[in-house]
Amino acid sequence: MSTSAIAREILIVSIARLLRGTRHVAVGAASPIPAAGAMLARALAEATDEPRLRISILGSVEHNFFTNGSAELFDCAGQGRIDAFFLGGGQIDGAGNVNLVGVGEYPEMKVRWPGSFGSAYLYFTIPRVILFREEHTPRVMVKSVDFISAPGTSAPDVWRKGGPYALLSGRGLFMFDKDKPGFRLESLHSGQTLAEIRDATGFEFGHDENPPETAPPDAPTLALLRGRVLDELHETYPDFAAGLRAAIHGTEPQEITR
Amino acid sequence: MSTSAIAREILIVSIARLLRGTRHVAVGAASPIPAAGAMLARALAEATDEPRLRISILGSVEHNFFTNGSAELFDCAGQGRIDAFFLGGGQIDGAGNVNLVGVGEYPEMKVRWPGSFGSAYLYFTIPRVILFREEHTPRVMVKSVDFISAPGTSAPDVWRKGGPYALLSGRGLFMFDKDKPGFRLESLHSGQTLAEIRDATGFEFGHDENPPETAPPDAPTLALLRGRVLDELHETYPDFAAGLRAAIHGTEPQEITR
Amino acid sequence: MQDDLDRLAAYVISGMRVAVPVDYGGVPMALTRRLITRGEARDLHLICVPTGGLQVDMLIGAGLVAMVETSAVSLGEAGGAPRFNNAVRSGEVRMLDATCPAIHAGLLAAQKAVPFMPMRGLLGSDVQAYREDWKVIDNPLAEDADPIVLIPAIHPDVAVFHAPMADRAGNVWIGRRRELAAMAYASGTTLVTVERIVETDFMADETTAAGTLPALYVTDIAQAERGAWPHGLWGTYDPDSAELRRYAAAARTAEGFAEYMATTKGETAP
Amino acid sequence: MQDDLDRLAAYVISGMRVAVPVDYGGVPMALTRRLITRGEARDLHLICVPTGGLQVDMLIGAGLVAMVETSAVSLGEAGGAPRFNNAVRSGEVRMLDATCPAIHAGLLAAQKAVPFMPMRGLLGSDVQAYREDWKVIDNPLAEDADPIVLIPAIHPDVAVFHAPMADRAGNVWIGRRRELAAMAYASGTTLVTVERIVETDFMADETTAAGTLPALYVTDIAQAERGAWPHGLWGTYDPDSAELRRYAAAARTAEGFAEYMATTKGETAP
Repeated sequence: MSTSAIAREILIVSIARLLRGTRHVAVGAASPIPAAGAMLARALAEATDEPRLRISILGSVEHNFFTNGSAELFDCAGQGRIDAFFLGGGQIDGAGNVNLVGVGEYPEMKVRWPGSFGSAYLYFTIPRVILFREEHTPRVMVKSVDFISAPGTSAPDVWRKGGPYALLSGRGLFMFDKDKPGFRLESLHSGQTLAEIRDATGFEFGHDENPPETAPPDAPTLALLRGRVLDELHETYPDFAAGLRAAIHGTEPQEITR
Repeated sequence: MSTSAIAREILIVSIARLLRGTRHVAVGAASPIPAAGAMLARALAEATDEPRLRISILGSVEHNFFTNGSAELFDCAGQGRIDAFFLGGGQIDGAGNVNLVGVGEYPEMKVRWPGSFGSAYLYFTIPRVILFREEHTPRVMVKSVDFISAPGTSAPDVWRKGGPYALLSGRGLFMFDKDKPGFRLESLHSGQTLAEIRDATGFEFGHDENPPETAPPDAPTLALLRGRVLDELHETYPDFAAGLRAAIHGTEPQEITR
Repeated sequence: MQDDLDRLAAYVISGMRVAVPVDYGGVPMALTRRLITRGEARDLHLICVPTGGLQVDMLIGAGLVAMVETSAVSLGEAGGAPRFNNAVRSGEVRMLDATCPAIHAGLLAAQKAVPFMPMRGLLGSDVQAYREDWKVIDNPLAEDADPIVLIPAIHPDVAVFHAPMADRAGNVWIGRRRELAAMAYASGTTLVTVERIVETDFMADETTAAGTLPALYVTDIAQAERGAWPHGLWGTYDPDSAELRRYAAAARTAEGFAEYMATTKGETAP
Repeated sequence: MQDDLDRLAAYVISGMRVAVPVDYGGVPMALTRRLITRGEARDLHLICVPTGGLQVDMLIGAGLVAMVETSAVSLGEAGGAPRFNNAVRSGEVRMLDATCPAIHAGLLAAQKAVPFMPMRGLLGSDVQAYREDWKVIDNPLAEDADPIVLIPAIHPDVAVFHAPMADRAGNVWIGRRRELAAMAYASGTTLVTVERIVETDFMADETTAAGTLPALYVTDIAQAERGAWPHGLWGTYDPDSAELRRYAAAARTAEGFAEYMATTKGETAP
């Protein structure tokens, strides 16, 4: 068994840190790493007397706090009752714009993705939207998205309670500064260099001269993750939990997708 | 037992006639005579192969077709799914305006009634609104209402799918002509004269030189009313049904309130 | 000694906008009497969803109300609401006369986090004429003239209601009375009294979940048996018509009202 | 021989706006396959509430769809929707790209009989930029500049969905899936397939009534066991992931799709 955190665990721990102090986190349907991060944040909050964290996992029956149909998530977000949410993005640019629609010229795009889902609303309403995409390559992290499903920032007269908070990829963690606007590299995941990350990123971003490595979890946190959190995760994402367990025990390659 | 219809039965039969051809009738909570009229209309429709009439009685558990809270009645009306409804009115004027708020100058009126309820919406949405008020005196049937809870007619550019259809009182039946706009006396209830009705009415109305008497029900209709309809009515309005039964059997005064 | 009802009542502070339910929809009368006994929360702005009854009349009679937004206030079969009618005539409370769907529309706007809801009807009524906060615009999507009323969002500070039961997680069973959920969605704080607290998790079963207001929207809960009395509670008990009539008769005068309130203890009612 | 599914399918006529549910919300796949077999209703305008899946992909693959209004179309875990993606790239179907709450808002406007619903967000997105039917106005109730988007009412001609059960009176059990009720409220015609028809009256009991779409809104019902297959039906059966993957692989080409459709009979599925 690996005694230090593996790459996926670093992502989970990073997410848990970003969720610190939140009361209600919503997670998309097929998002096991964000869900695991939220579960770890909940376990840590309970251990430290912080307010209990509520986790809504869309499409899950156990983690469903809604009874008013599929519009309730959006109503709930609009009411300010959801503090954090995750968005992916076929393309993400340096202004925090997200593209979930496709590549090329709209509407007859050369690559068509599913569509914008609720992003064009949730990005405006949820204070901490965490952009999470493991693949960190120039085709994902682009200079300018081909289609803005949801814009990173808005003019001052536009009603906006939320927006991008951080960008977490397989290479590093960036925080978003809406006044600039732009991303600033907070830390590099183990094994990454600044030069590599720059080459993989189509947009400019701020950074220290020698950005730190993403901090690994301390021993109690890692134990919590590998114990209670993995058990909880298993109920909703059995395949992912089993795979993560195998990776921790060194029975499968540890490298995450880039 | 009275073999001819008593006054309250004439009202019920008149309402049933006004509801002919409707599919869904909504009735207010404390409205036994409109409810009885609707039940009679339903029984008559069934006997003649007309489409089944649905009756929603507000506040009733048995006659409730709604599951979406107290807003659903209004949504349902807006969607065009309710064909007929009843409105009372502390004051009703010749333009079909209805006042449910009070007498005198708003807001510190010398007489305050409960308020407008849903009238300011339902009067615009339900095609056949039947104004029903047994008391027919100059203080109810006024020249001009002190407060318009809901107007009888609207300018041509105003969205309006419904409005006053008829006015039924203890003295007679009037039909509303929105093009005029105004009421026309259709028939006098038994024992009423045109002169009496004019004296009791604060507004001008159209009429024939010798208006007919409100037609009594034929024998099968009266039998249906005194049989099945009275039984159905008993489930929702036991006190009213018992009183009506007693009146039919001549064990209490037959006169209705004027 | 401070009990659960006191804990709930303490959330209500002078000047707050308080959403209250229709008389057959779960009126928190035990909590209402407690608010009156405490007498601390004054100048309340009541929002009746969409009409009011005994609760509103009592709070007005006790002098705790500055403003009432409602489509109607009455005691139903027991007649007009005497303290309400008196307070309106004397100008003691300010009225925002509405119509039922306009109140629902205002709450819906808050639920949807939008500043207004458009609404049909209303035009040409004095209900609309006297509401300076409502605005008539020309429908921006229509080619021809098409006036329509915009109802501003109603954001109650607190919603209060009584329900048959809650579970240990704080989920509340509301059945078909979805306007109670609408009140909670729109409000910053939601206080619920219930007949009983049960061990079953309402959210764990699709059948009960369908009629449940999730704990997410519920700030605090207190048990109050027969907590809607003398109003009824759907599916649980009927209104006490005799008591409503007794109140209606007593409350015709301020003295009669005071006497009634001093001698009637709701919490220990049958 | 004409059966119940044919009777339902016959309500759907070329050019109609058809509201369809999200892939976990009760997708009427048996009815969808029947529409495809019949092939009579063409040039359909699909409205996904709020996203689409296999049903949308199949109807597009069968050439029955002219326009899709949706927040997304995908096969979930099985990947992208191949016939949809292909049709969009080739311009074969016209897209009205939306975002989930905008579709809910349009249906809500129809439910409320208003011409539009205001909605926050959207501004500065290309979702909004490409929607000529949406209109940005300055909030008429605000003192300062406050742009807001108006979403026009969506009035589907017909709503179709699959549910666990209906009763003899035509009431349909929808549980928490209230977007199915929203679809029905907004639509002129509502067609429902169900796993089974039961003798209990859902409206007679407060517990079941809370999760019931009343018969008032339901035009016609047909029984179709496993009628959502290979999608799942909440509380009843899980999605058939293997079958969804099999479809996803087959439908990468028009020929593969045709072959799949010719050899897969949903109604006799396990």
